[in-house]
Amino acid sequence: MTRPPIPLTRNPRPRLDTTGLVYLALVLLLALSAALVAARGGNLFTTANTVDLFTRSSLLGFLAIGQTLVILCRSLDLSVGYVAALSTVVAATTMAGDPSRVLLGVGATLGVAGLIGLANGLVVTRLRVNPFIATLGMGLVIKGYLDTNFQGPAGSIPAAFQAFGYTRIGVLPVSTLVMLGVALAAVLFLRRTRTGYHMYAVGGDAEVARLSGIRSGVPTVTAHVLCSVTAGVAGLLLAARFGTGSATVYSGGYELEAIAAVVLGGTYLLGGRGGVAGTVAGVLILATLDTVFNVLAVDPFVKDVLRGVIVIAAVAVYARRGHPARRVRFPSGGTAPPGPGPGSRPGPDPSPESDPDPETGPAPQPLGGLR
Amino acid sequence: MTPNPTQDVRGTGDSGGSRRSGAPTALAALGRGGTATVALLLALIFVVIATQNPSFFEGPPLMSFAKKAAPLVILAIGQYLVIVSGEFDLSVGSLVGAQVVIAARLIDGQEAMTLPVIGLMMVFGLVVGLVNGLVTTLLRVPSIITTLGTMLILFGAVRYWTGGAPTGALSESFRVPGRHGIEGVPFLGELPWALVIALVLAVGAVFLMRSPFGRSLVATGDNDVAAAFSGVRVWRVRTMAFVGSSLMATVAAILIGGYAGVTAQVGDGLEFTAITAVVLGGVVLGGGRGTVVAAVLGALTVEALFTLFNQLYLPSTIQPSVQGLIIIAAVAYAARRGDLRLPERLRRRPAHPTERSLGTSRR
Amino acid sequence: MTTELLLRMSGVSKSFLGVRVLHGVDLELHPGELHALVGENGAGKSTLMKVLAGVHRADGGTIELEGRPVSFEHPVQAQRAGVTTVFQEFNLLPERTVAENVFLGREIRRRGLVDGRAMERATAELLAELGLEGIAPRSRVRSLSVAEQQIVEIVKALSHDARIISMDEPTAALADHEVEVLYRIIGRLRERGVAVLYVSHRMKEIFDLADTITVLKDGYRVDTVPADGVSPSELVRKMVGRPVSAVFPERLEPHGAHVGRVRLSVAGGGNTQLDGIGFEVRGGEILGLGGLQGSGRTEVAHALFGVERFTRGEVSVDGRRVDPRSPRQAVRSGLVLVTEDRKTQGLALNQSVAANGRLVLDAVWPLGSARRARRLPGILSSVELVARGGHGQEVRYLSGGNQQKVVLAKWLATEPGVMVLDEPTRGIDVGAKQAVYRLMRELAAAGVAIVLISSELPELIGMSDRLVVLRDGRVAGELPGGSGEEAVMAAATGSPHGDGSAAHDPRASASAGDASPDGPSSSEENGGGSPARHEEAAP
Amino acid sequence: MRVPRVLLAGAAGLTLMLTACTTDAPADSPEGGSGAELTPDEEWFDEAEFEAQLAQREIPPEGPEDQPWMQAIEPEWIDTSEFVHDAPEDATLCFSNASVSNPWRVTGFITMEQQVEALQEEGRIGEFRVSDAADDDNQQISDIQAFVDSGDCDAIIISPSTTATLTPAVETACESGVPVVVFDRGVNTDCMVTFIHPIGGYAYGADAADFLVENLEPGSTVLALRILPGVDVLEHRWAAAQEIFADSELEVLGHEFTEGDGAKIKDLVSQHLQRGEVDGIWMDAGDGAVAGLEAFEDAGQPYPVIAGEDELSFMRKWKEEELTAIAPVYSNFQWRTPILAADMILAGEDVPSEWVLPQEPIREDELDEYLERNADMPSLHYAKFGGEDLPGFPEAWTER
Repeated sequence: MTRPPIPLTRNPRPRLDTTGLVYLALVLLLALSAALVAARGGNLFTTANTVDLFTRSSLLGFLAIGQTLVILCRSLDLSVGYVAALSTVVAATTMAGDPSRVLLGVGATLGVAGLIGLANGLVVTRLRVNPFIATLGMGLVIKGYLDTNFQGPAGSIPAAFQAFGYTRIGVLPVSTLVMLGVALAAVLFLRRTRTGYHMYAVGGDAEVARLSGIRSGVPTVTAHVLCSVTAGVAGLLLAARFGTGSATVYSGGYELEAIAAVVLGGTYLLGGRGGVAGTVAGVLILATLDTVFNVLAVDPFVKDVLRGVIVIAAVAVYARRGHPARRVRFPSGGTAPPGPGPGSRPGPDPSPESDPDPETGPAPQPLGGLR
Repeated sequence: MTPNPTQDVRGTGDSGGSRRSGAPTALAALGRGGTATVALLLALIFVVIATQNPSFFEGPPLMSFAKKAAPLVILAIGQYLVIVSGEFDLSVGSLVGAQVVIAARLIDGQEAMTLPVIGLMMVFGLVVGLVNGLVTTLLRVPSIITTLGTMLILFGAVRYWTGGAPTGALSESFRVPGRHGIEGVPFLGELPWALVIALVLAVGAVFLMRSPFGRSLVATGDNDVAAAFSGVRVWRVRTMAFVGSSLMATVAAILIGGYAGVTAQVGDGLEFTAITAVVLGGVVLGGGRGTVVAAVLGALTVEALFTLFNQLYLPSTIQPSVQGLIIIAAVAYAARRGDLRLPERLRRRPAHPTERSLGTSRR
Repeated sequence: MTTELLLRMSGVSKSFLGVRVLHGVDLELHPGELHALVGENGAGKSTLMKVLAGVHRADGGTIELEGRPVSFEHPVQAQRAGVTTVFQEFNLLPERTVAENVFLGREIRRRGLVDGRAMERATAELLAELGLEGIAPRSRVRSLSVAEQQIVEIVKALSHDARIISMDEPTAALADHEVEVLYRIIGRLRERGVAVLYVSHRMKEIFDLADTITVLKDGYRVDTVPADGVSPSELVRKMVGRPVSAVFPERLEPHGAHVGRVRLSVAGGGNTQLDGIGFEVRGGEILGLGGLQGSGRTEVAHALFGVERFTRGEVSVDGRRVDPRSPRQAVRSGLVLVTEDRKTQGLALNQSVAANGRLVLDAVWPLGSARRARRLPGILSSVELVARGGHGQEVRYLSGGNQQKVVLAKWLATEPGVMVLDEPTRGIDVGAKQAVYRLMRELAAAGVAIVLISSELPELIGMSDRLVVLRDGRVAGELPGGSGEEAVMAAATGSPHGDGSAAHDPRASASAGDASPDGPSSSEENGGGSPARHEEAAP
Repeated sequence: MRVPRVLLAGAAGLTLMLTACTTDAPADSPEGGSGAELTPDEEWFDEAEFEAQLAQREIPPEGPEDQPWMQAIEPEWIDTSEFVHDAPEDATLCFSNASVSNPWRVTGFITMEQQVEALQEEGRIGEFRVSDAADDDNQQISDIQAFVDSGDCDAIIISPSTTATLTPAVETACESGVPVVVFDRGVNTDCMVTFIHPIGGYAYGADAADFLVENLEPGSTVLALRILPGVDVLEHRWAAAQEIFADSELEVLGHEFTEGDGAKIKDLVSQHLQRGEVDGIWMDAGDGAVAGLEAFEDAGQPYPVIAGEDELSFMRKWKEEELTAIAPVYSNFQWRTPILAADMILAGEDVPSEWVLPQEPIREDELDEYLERNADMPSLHYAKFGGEDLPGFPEAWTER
């Protein structure tokens, strides 16, 4: 038996990472949808449909981008829908229809949202409350506040700011551009700041992060603050579109949809893996589905069914791909055991775990196995 | 899978000093799983209710409370099974709604259909539980996503089937378990069937948790790798837990439908109430800790809290806020006390060959 | 080697939970020196390294770095001072790239932003300095081999501009040819004036590399000697400090019905990690399964236990062909595995002693578990379990040794015919070790067939009646009980017998050992093991 | 671990203050399960509108008597000739629906679809496109925008999910030059060609409250059951009731939000019954009225005087138990009108600029008649759905 001479070199093989896969899925979905719509005698890419698609994606986009950061830190935020609802109210009452108060309104909204995020983050990190409970509880607290104090529309958004909700450049609504801007900022944040790097570390392995001198609270709290702030931006968008503050928008189930978009975008629910680029694709996939359902006039209840099925199926596909890459020391067919033993059964290995993973590299090398 | 907070991981050395010197065993056992805490909280709430409304503890009002609380108790038992095995079930609210609507539509007021339809509901519950369980264990979809998906599917499918609003009607006999009881019991007046059923199920659950299956389930929630190495068929016990949860939701649906009949909103939001109840009982999200009795007490506490809010004439709009604060406070308190600390999740090393393959062992 | 002193540790003491694990240890390091730290497992090597690394704080004693007293409260402080450590467990994020891991926690920034390119460049430079252009700074750690991950750890240490690097068994997971790369890296480090504190069990490496050797035993420093002033056998004597056989209990008079019969036989077993595995174990016999870490010992155990099963070859327990596809099936066939990692694989830490003890019964024989569990109290007392809270105590509050006893009790409750013990004494104190040894002897005497996997050569040799040594997933040789450590190491490393300290090129020796990978023993067993059916009743 | 404890206490205290402080300001909210407050919330009470609606109840509507959906109260006819469509059989009607999330909307939507089919068969309209926003305001804004952008719609019908928030979207639709018809809940603009609605929430709430005042002894107790806060049509009902109860000698025990959930209603009523007598029930919508009544049965107490809705399970219960009851009506037949209005607009016929449909409660004397008319209909169906003359009757409603 001979060994390859230089064990440490390998051919880097181009391989599709998860984000690439999500975008591929998006393209396939678009193609399939276009074909489906065309078969019904329609056109998916009319201005109307395209605008519709983008508009749908911007709101969910804001919420999902923030949620991505939180999930990367191995946390969760179930309060974003409530924060968005509160934000519409704060924005509308602060602006009170006065164009000169737009900046103040935006500032106040994002400030309030940020404070809620701070509270979420501190409850999760300092009080060590499971994020599921912490943010669910926070959501209930906000809901109570809204229900008690705002029965119906509150305040008013000046026309100048309503433009955020309605203006568009070509087929691209301004809100989508802002969403993409926020996404870009988030990507830069994750790729170009230490806190961003540390989010992956804390979510990936808190102990490694700690040993590397990272205070695990900081990235987590930051993620929660940013998540609430993006929820605040979503609230601003809603307020701009409504022209007023609407306390009841929390009933939209945004938080679960945002989590679905994040997971659909290939971010690992237990943290440390994934990114905002994938999330944007996840958002676009959900928005495409909605648009197509709309164009095809699918019953609203069937939409829910299809959404449920698609989210489960997509995550199941990732789960399959996410198999730990086991290095293969001996090909599964096997070097025939010495001597024709009566029980030797060379042949394809039926168990999926031990299938050689074609992505791990060229030909099975007799490198040290995983310990 | 629970998104565990990451900050509780101890040093790599196994000598972090977590040993506690022997507290009196009886006390420790009582406090374990937070049963004492939630019992105390429940007692406190009952005391406040009693001061507000002394007649609350005369038979009938108490029985009426029990009748109302029974479905949540049953849901909490089901949710407990899933949570203690380390997973979530978000689909129970939708399932309750779906079951009531199915019952109304299929029974459509005919007494003769009652039993067959109840049987069918059980089968449906079983199927939903199997799907939740198998998708989570075999396809390795995080349970929060799986059950979120089934929640959407059930919600949409049932409404699609009935055109958006429930149709049909429940039969009188269907409504008996949820609405009526054994008449003429001294002092209590009427002993609601719902209470009887909840008690039977609670006692059954206590015995289940003391059975080999129950112990395997808790061990799986605590450390699924160790459980798998010990011969536990992890996929199987977890799937059974999901089936248990769905069956409990079905029973709860029979009681809720019986209690108040069919309305379009039946079951909305029950999943979160049930999770709240279980967590309030000190059962740890992430699995492996907490008792079924504590979960039942948690459910009673939540219902008592709602009753108290009412007694205090607390505006119904502010109730969610108080509810939110109480659950955060309760979990924070539990996390602060050592005995309820989240299980010390050992570092998962993806590089370790056995962890993955066994942790999700699927034969 | 310069004479100027880089590090002086003097009188370092450390206790855990009242148990003293370091007693006033002194250690000195000079620039460019390779200082080997040797001793048995549990001698305090790792603790000493962790004190130096700032993971643990010493209870007593001083550490001086270049004459200035220092006290590291956190690994980061140590790293900033130029003292870095490559732990046995990798501290890497598998989902991040090599460069990101190397600079984790102190990312290079330019104008406030992290400069990923600069980090990649710096990583590439570090790799190039070590002559390791093969690893791309942008590849994800997940996609690297264990050896490469080890190298990333070293590069990470280097990137701190380290003046002292401690390495805890860096070759444990490496194959020979990879060890050679490590030699080269260490050579370069020393050229740069870096002092290396090196923990290893492999004599050959120690004598290949070390300038100075410090021997620890039971938390005391026994001696510090120049490497060329001591022979391997002298060194072993210093480490062990007693005749090997004395610490292990005597064999007991066999009395079980199964004594002498073949209870486990494996022939031609293989999967993606293993090939041509063959051996047999008789009732009353303890078979030692030796080999370096990563040689496939644990994989054999897992294959037998149905975790990562054999896809080729055959296994028989008490003469019956078995093909366990899950631990459950293995247990049902009478074969149990005491896993190597107690906490992640052995115990549900939040459950009580009693619950853990009957877990296997509950899982495998749910109907009969109550009846079988009646034996449990007796078993727990026979393993000498000390649990202050009684059997209701949660196992996480037990010491390592007592936890291990719970694991053993859990398996004994199944009355196994074949017991595979993977590192049964790792991380437990001397008293508990003795208890485990005695228990093994008693079980063997009662006719149980035992397979012992251990990294501690004295233990392996002292306890086993026969040794099978693995190398790179194959059987490298079979040795009689009581063989010398050198012989076992030779088989495990593939080097020829004799004095391994000779300035031999490890490459050459490795290929020499490869010439006949499986030796005659395994093919012999292949013929004899499986077809012969012993029509025996189940245990 | 002192810090977290302090933090927790602080956070809890702060949040409680935050949530509680504004409730103290009585001007802001008509809170109080305690029932003391009977001043309608200014935000929701428009005295003039209240008076106007009460008056409209008495005005005989114009239009065919056997087709209440074509009747209009004090219509102001406007010319729609600018919207005439050359080939109405090819005209596309686009309908942005808030949702079909409750039985009232389900019933109405079926009626609407049947009306569409009828007109399509007559060749009076062409395609009918629907988008359903599932109660999501933002979604509905997008839906309307999509209709506008597509340029295919010859008329846009909107049933807004919320009044205020949909205003900008409706304005956008108007600006596109396509005739816009709004019905059910209104919007804060009058840019649409016609706004179709029954008399309104004040009239509904007043019908119910007046009935209770008339049928209960002075000093009797009334419990108000409401669905949700913040929905204008519902808030108007309650505001009108508050106004009327304030002038009466009835004691309002409190008002509770039930989300229309039967279990919650039954529980709340049971609890009130434990604490004392309840003589009357006022509901802002009939959902779960039967569950509320069952609470009385189960507690062994006499049935209250109750104001429910024209939902069939309630009406059947009313008949069975011979209750003293009224079924206020929020005319479900209004779902037909927008289609007919669109048809008229595309034909260039005049339509009322604000099309106020009649809204008459069902009283005891009409109970049998309506029960008979709807004998085949399922529960959770609305008696005044007005689709008896449509071709799909009755299968479309019974077999939904």
